[in-house]
Amino acid sequence: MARIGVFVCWCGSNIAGTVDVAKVTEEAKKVPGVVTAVDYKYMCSDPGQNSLRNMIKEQKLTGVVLAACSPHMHENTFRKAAVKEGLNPYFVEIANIREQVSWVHEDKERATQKAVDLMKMMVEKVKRDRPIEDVRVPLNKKALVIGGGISGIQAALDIANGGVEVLLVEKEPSIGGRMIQLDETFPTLDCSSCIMTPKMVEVNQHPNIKLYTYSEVEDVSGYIGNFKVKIKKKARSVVEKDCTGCGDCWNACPMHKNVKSEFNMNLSERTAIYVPFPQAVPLVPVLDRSVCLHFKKGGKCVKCYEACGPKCIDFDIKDEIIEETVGAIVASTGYDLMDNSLYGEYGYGKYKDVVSGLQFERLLSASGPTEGVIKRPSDGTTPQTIVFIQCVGSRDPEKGVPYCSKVCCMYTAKHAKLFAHKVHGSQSYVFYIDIRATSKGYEEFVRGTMEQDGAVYLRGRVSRIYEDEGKLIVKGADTLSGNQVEIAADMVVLATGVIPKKGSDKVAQMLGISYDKYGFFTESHPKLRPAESSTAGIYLAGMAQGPRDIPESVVSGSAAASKILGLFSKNEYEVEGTIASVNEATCVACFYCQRVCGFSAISRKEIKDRSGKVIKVVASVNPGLCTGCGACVNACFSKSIDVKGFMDDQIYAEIKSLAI
Amino acid sequence: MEDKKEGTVKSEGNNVSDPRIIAFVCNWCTYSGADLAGTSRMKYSDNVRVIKLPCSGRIDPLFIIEAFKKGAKGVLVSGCHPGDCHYISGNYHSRRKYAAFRDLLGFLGVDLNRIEFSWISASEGNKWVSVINEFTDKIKSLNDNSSDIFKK
Amino acid sequence: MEEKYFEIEAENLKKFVNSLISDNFNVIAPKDKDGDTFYGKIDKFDEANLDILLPKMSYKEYLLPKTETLFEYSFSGADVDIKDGLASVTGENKKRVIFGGRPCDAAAGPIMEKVFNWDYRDEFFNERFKNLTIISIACEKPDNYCFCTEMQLSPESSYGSDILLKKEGNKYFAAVVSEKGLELITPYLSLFKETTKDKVPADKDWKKIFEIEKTKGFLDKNFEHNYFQDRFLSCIGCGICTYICPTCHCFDIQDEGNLKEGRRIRNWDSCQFAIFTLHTSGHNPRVTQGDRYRQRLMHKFKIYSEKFNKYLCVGCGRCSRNCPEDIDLKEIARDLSLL
Amino acid sequence: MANTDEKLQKIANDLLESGEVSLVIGYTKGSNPQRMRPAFITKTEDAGRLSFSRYAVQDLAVFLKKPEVKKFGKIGIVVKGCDEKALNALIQEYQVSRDNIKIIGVECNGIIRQNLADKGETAVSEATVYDKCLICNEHTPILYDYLVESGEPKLNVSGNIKPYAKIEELDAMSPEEKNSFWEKEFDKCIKCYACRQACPLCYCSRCIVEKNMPQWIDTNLEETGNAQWNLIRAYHLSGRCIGCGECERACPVNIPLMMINEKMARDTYELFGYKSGLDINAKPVFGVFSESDFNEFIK
Amino acid sequence: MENIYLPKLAEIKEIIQETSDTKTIRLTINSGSIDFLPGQFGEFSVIGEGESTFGFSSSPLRKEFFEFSFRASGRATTGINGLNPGDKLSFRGPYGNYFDTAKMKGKNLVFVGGGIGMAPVKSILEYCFDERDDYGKITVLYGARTVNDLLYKNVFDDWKKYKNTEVVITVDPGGETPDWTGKVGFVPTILEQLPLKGENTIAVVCGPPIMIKFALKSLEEKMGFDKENIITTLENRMKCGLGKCGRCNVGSVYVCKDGPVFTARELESLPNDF
Repeated sequence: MARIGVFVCWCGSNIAGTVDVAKVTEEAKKVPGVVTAVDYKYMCSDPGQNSLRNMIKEQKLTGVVLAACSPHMHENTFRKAAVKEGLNPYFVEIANIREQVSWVHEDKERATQKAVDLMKMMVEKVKRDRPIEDVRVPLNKKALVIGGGISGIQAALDIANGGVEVLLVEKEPSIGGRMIQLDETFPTLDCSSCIMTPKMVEVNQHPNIKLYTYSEVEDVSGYIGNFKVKIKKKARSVVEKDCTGCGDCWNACPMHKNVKSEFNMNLSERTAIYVPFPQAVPLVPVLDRSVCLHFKKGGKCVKCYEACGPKCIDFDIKDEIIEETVGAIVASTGYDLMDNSLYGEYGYGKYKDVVSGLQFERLLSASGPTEGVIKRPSDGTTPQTIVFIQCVGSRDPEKGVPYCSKVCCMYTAKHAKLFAHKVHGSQSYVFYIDIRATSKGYEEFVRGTMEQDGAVYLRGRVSRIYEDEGKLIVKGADTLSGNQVEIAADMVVLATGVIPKKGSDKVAQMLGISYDKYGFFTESHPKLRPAESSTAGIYLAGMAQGPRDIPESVVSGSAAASKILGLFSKNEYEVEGTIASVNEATCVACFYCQRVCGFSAISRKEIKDRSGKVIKVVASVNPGLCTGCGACVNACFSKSIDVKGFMDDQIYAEIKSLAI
Repeated sequence: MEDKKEGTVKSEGNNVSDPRIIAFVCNWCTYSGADLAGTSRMKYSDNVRVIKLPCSGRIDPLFIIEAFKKGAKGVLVSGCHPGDCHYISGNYHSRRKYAAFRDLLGFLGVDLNRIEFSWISASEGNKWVSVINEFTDKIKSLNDNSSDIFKK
Repeated sequence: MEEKYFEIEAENLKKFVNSLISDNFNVIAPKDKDGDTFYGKIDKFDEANLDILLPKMSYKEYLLPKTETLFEYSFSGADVDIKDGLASVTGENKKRVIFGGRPCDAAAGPIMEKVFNWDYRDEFFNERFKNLTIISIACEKPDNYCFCTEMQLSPESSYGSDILLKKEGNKYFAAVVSEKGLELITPYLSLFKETTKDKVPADKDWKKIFEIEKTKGFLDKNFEHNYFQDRFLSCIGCGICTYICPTCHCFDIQDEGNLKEGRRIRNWDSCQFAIFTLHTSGHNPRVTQGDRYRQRLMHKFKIYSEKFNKYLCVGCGRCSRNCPEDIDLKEIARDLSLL
Repeated sequence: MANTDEKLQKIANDLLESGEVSLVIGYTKGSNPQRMRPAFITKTEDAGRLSFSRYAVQDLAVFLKKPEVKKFGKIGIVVKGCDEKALNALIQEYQVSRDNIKIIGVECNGIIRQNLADKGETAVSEATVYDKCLICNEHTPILYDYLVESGEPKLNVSGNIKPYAKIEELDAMSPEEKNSFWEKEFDKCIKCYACRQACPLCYCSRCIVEKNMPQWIDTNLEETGNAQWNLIRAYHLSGRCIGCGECERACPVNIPLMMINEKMARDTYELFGYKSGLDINAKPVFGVFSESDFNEFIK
Repeated sequence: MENIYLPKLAEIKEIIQETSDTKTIRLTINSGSIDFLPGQFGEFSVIGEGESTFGFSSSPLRKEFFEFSFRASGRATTGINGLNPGDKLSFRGPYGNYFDTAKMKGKNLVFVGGGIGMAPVKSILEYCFDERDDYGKITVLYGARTVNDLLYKNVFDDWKKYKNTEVVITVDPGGETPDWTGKVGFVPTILEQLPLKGENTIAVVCGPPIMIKFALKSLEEKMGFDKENIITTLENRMKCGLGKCGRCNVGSVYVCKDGPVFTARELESLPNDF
C-alpha cells in the first residue's frame, strides 16, 4: 500500500518566488496514495531533513517525493536522510521544480502548474519504485595511472606509498611530462628539473610502481574494482633491463641532423635512437623506427648495435600487449599548446623568432638546445628586446577558445623576469588583456617583473607582426593610453593557450568518461567531486581536466590518489543497484540486449530441468558490469528485460500522469 | 463499424497555442544541460515537461508513442553528443534506431515536425533553451489537424 | 408470427433498399473493398455486391463490436465517477438493416443470443440485436467450404433472418418471418406483392456429407486423442478463424485511460492465443496449439450444444477459406465424424 | 513437377530413414487443387505426401517458432528462396541452430497470389504472382543442404508492373494524406494478430501487446489501438523483415502490410546498407552502430 | 435495463498484511457486507487497472464487512496493492455457485487448505463456525510452503476456540522456523495422519492444483471418502464472471457460473483442461 509523502521546498525565494508552493502542496494532497504533503523553506537544511525523517517515521511513509532542486543537487542528501528512517533510498524521488521551473519560467501560474505536473509525475514514479539493494563487487587493489606528468607521478607515488601497487603508463619514452620541459617555475623560481627529477627517480625505484614508458593503454573494459586493461608496450628496440644508459648508441647513430627533438619543441635535433633529455626516466633510449636507417634501408645500418656494449639493441622487438586487472584508474593525460598558426598575423611558423611559451622555456633551460643562453632561433644571436603576447588563443571564442588558460599570465611574467636576469640591459614588453595572478605570491611576482625587472606591460592586443631588417615589428594597441604602439623586437614569445592532449578524447571514450566540448575530462561534480570522473573507479588529475598550474596539478594527483586509497581501504565496492534484470519467463534469447550492451554485461544462461537437460536459454545480467543504462530494454522486443530505477511501468506512469 | 465510435476518451485543453511537449532526456548530458540553463537563469518556454532517463539508449520509441497517446503535441528526445555517452554507445544505438523509427512514423503519416531529436551536452544550457524554444514555436505553428494517429 | 410471403421485382428491391437508406436506416450490405467483399454501410443499393457467395468477414461486429465501451470513468481526487456505457447503446436507438447477407450469417444472431442471455442478460448485445433487421438472400451455389446443411441449417434457411429473399429470374420471393421484418417493409408495401407459400419455389434437397452428431460423438469421448496434437501442428495460432467467425464471441475486458479518465472496454479475443487461458502463476491449461484448436472444436460442436442446445457454428466456411495454412474445418468435422 | 515432388519425397524419406531428422516440414496438396498446405512428415511412409507447386505460398519457417515443433529437435524443412531468408535471420538471432536444421531448398519461379488462385488462376505471370516474386533475387535459396530444381516455367519479368508501386505514391504524399490513408487501413484492423502469427520472425513467446505492466499498446480494436499495434509490429520488423509477405497474405482485412515492411527494408538498406536474411554471419542491423551513422535529423 | 458489467464501489475498511506478498482486504458497502454465499467470488478492481477475480474469504454471516485475499502479481492486483484504508475499490458480484451447506449440515467436516487457496475455505469454515451447532466435528488442516507463507495467522486462535474443533497447521519440510510449533509435512501427508473417516464426513479442499490432486487421492483412496463428499474449487482464468466471455470453459461447464465449487465426482467428469 502506497503511503507517499510530498515535500515542497521553497528554496528560500528561489522556488517560492515563482512557484506557488502552497498550491503545489494542496494539489499533492489530492493525489491518490499521497498521505501527507508539506512545504518547507529549505528542505536540504538540517531542520528540513529532520522534518522529512520525522514524517517518514510518523506517517509510515513508503515513498517520498521532494519537489525541490535538481536531483543532481540533493537526491543523495535526501536519500541518506530517508535511509536513516529505514526507507530504501530508491523510494526517494525528486521533482525538479527549481532548475526546470522556477529558475527558467516567469509566469507564476503556469510555473506552478508545471511544478504540480512534475510533482504528480514523480508521485506516480515513486508509487512504482521497488526496493533496490546495491550490488557489492570485489576490488582488485591495483591502480592504473595514465600519463606520467607531474600529476600522474604524484598520484602514482601517493598510491604506491599507501601500499598499493600502481601501473604508470606513459606514452613518451620518459616520464616527466610538460613540467620537465620547464626551466624555472613561478613564483619561487626553483628549477623545474631540480624538483622534478627526484620524483621521477622515486617512481622508477618504487617497489610498488610498475612503470611502462613508451606505452599506451589500448583498451579498458570492466568496471570499478575490476577493470581489464590492455597496455601496448611499443617496441623500444632496446632491452631495458640490460641497458645502462651510457649513450654509446645515440652517439653512434648517423641520424644527427634530420630529426626534430620533440622535447625541445623542435628547436634542436635528435638522433634516431635517443633519450629525449639527459635526465630521462628510465634512462633507456628508444629507437625511432620511423627515421632509423636500419628500418628504412633494409637493415643495413647497425651502428648503434655495434656501439652497444651490453648488446641490448634488438631490432626485432615487437609491440607487446600486457593485460592487467586494476581496481581503479587515474586519467592524467595532460595538455598540448594550441596551434599558433591560427594567428597568421603573428607570423608563427613564418618568422623563426616568433616562438611559443614552451619553446621559450626550452631556450631558457640549461639542458635546452642553447644550454640556457637565450638565442634567436633564426641567427643564434641573443635578443635584446622581446615582446610577449598573452592570451594567444585563450579567451578568444572567435579563433581560439573562450576559456582562460590560467598559467600564461604567470609564465609570461616569469619569462620576462628570467629574460631580464639573463640578458642585462634587455627590454621586454608584455601585451596583456588582464593579469590574473591569484595564488600565493603570484601578484607579488608579477609586480616584481614589472617594477624590479622593468618589463613594460601594455594593455591591449597585437594586431600584426612583420619582419623588417632582421627585426620583428610588433604593431599593437595600448588601450590604457589609447595609443597605437609599434615595437621593433628581436623576438616574440606567444603565451599560447592550453588544450587537452591530442587523443585525450579517444582515451575518454575508451574509459567511458565524459569530457567537455573542448575535450577536458569532466569531473563528476565541479565542486564536490572534482577528483572523480563520471565513471565509478576512474579519477582525474592534472591539466587533462582543465588549465591549472603545478601546485594544483600536484594537489589533484594527490586527491585522485587519496580517493583510490580510500576506495581500496575496503575489500568490496558497492555498485548502485539500478541495474538490468531479465524476465526469464518471457525472454526468447534473441540476444539483441547482448548486442547493444556497451559493457558486456549480458551473457547466456541455460535453464535446466531437474534431470539437467537444458529446457531454455535466456539472457542473464552480470550485476558488476551492468551500469543500468537501459539500452538493452530498448533493444528487447518483448520487454523481457527492465532496468531498476527506470522500470518500464514507471516511465509509463510518468507519461500517463502528463496526459491532457 | 463505420457509423459510430462510442466513448473514446476525450481530451481537454492542449490547444494549438498551448501545446504539451514532452522531452525524454538522458541524465548525464541533456538533463545536466537543462540544469545549467536553470542555474544560469535562462528563460524558456514552459510547455515542456521533462522525463529523465539514464541514457538516450533507454528512450524507447514506445515512450514517444505513449506521449502522443497521452496528448503531447511534440516530443523531444535528447542525449549526449556522439562519443560523449556516459554509457559509451547508448546514443549511437538509439540514433540508429531513431533514424529508422522516424522514417516509419513519417511513412505512417505522423508529421515529423512533431518529433525532435537533439544532442545537448551538460555545458550546453543555451542549446537546451534554444532547442526548447524553437521546437515549441514550431509546434505552435503547425496546423492542429496534422496531429498523429495514436490519439483521437 | 405466421410467415408472410411476397414477391418483389429486382427493380423494386433496389427501390426498397434505396428508400430505407433515404429514410435514415443504416443499411449494411456486402460491399467491395480492396479486391474483396466486406459488409459495410452502403449509401445506395448499387454499392451492394449481391453476386458473391459471402463477404470475407461476418457481420458479427454489429452485434458485438470489436471494442465496446462498458463504461467510462473519471477521477476527481479519490472519487471516481462512472458513466454507464449502455446508455450510449440504448440512446443510440439506431436501426440497422443487414441487407444481402446469407442464411448462415443470419443464424449466428439467435445462436449467440443464448450465451448472452443465460441467467445474466447482456443488454449491450440485446440492444444491438433488437435494433438489427436482417434481410438475407438464400444461397444458390454454396462452395466446397460451405457446410451449413451439416450444421442443421441450409442455404435456404430462414433461421435468424427477419426476411429471407430467394431469387428467381428477375424477381425475388420474400419470406417475412418476424414482426421486425414485417414492420420494416410495411411502409414500402407498395413495392411488394403478397403471395402464398406454395408460390414460392420449394427448398432444394441439400445433401449432407457428414453427420455433425457423429463429430460431437467423437469429441464427447476423445478429449485426449492424438488427432488434435498431430493435425494442428500446422496451425500457427493466428486466430483468424475466430475473428472472422460469425459465432465466436469470446472477449477480453480491459481498462484504458489516464489518471484523469478512461473507460472499461471489452475487446474481441481468441481462444487460439496462448495467453487466453494463461494463469498469473504461469500455469496454462492449454499449452499447445493442438489444445487450443481442440477447444475451438469443443466449444463449437460440444460445449455450446450441451449448454444451449445449439451448435456454435453455422457452417459458413469462412475459417476454412481464410486459414493461411489451409486448415479446413469442414474437412476436420467430417474426419472426426468418421473416426 | 512430378519430378520435383519425387525428389522432395526422396530427400525426406532419406532424412527420416537415416534418423538425421525426426520431422520434415514441407508442402502437400491442399483443400482445393489451387491450394497447398503445410505437411508434417515424421514417418517415411508419409513422405509420399510431399509436393511443391506454384501454389506453395506458405513460409514454412514460421513453424520453427512453435514449441510443439521445436520438440522434434532435428528438423528438415522445405523452403523457397524467400522463406530461406527467414531461416537465415532466425539463425542470426539464435532462434534456430544451423546444426539442427536440414534445409531442403526448392527453386521457385513465382507463387500465384492466393486470392487469384482461389478464383481459378493457374498461370504464373507477372500479373498473377506476388510483388515479392517480382523483386526476388533468391529464386534459388541462398543456403541449403539439398536443392530441388523447379519444374515450373520461368517467370518473365518485363518490368511493366512496378512492385510495391504504392510506396512511392505514398512517399510523395503530405503527412495529412498519409495519415488519412493509414487511418482508413488501420480502421479495418481487427487485431487478430494473424500478421504476427504468420511472421516467421515474430517469435517472441510473449508479444509486447500481451504485456500489461505496462500496457504500452492500447488493447482497443479502434483506430488508436490498431495504429499502435501496426506501428510497433512494423518497428519490430524493421531491418529484420525478409519480405516473405506472409503477414499481408494472412491479414483477413487486407491491410497492405508489405508496403510498410518493404518501405522499411528499403530505408534500412539506404541508411545502413543492410538487407535482412542474406547472411547467417552478419550482425543484425539494429544490434550494431557506426559512428558515422545518419545524424542529419538530430539537432 | 441493467449493465451487468457495471461495478459497485466498495470502501476499504481494513487491510491485513497476511504475508510478505499477500493481503486481505476488508470492504464495506454502505457500512455493511453484501449478500453472498461461501464459495462465491467477485471481480475486484482499481478502476483503470483492470479487474481480477477473487473468492470471498469471509463468512457471509459476519455482516459488518466482506473480504478477499490476494497476492500482487499482475496489473490489477498491483493496483489493488497500492490502496489504503478509506480508498474505494470497484467490485462486481457475487458470482458463481457456492458450497452446499444444506448437504453439510449435521455432518463432520474437514477443511483442507493450501497457501492462498485457503481463502474460500476460510469463508465456508467461518460460516460453519458461525452456526457451529449445525455441524459435527470440524477439522481444519491448513498448510503453506513456509511459516511466512501462512495466511490468516491472526485468526487461528479464534478457530481453535470453537467446540469440537481441531485446527492443524503445517508447513512444507524446510519451511519451518526455529520457533515453529505446528506440524511439518506436505498437506496430503499430514491429512492421512489425521483421525478421519469418510463416513458422515464432508471434505472441503482448496489449494494449488498439485495439492488438490494428492489430497483428493488421499481422501478417496486411503481414507474412504466418497467423491460426492469431497468438495473443491477451480481457479480458472476469468474475465466477465458472467458466463459470457468464454475464457473459463472446461468441458461443458463455465467455471464462473457452473462453478467454481465442484465435487470430486463432478470434477472427474471434466476433461483435463484446467
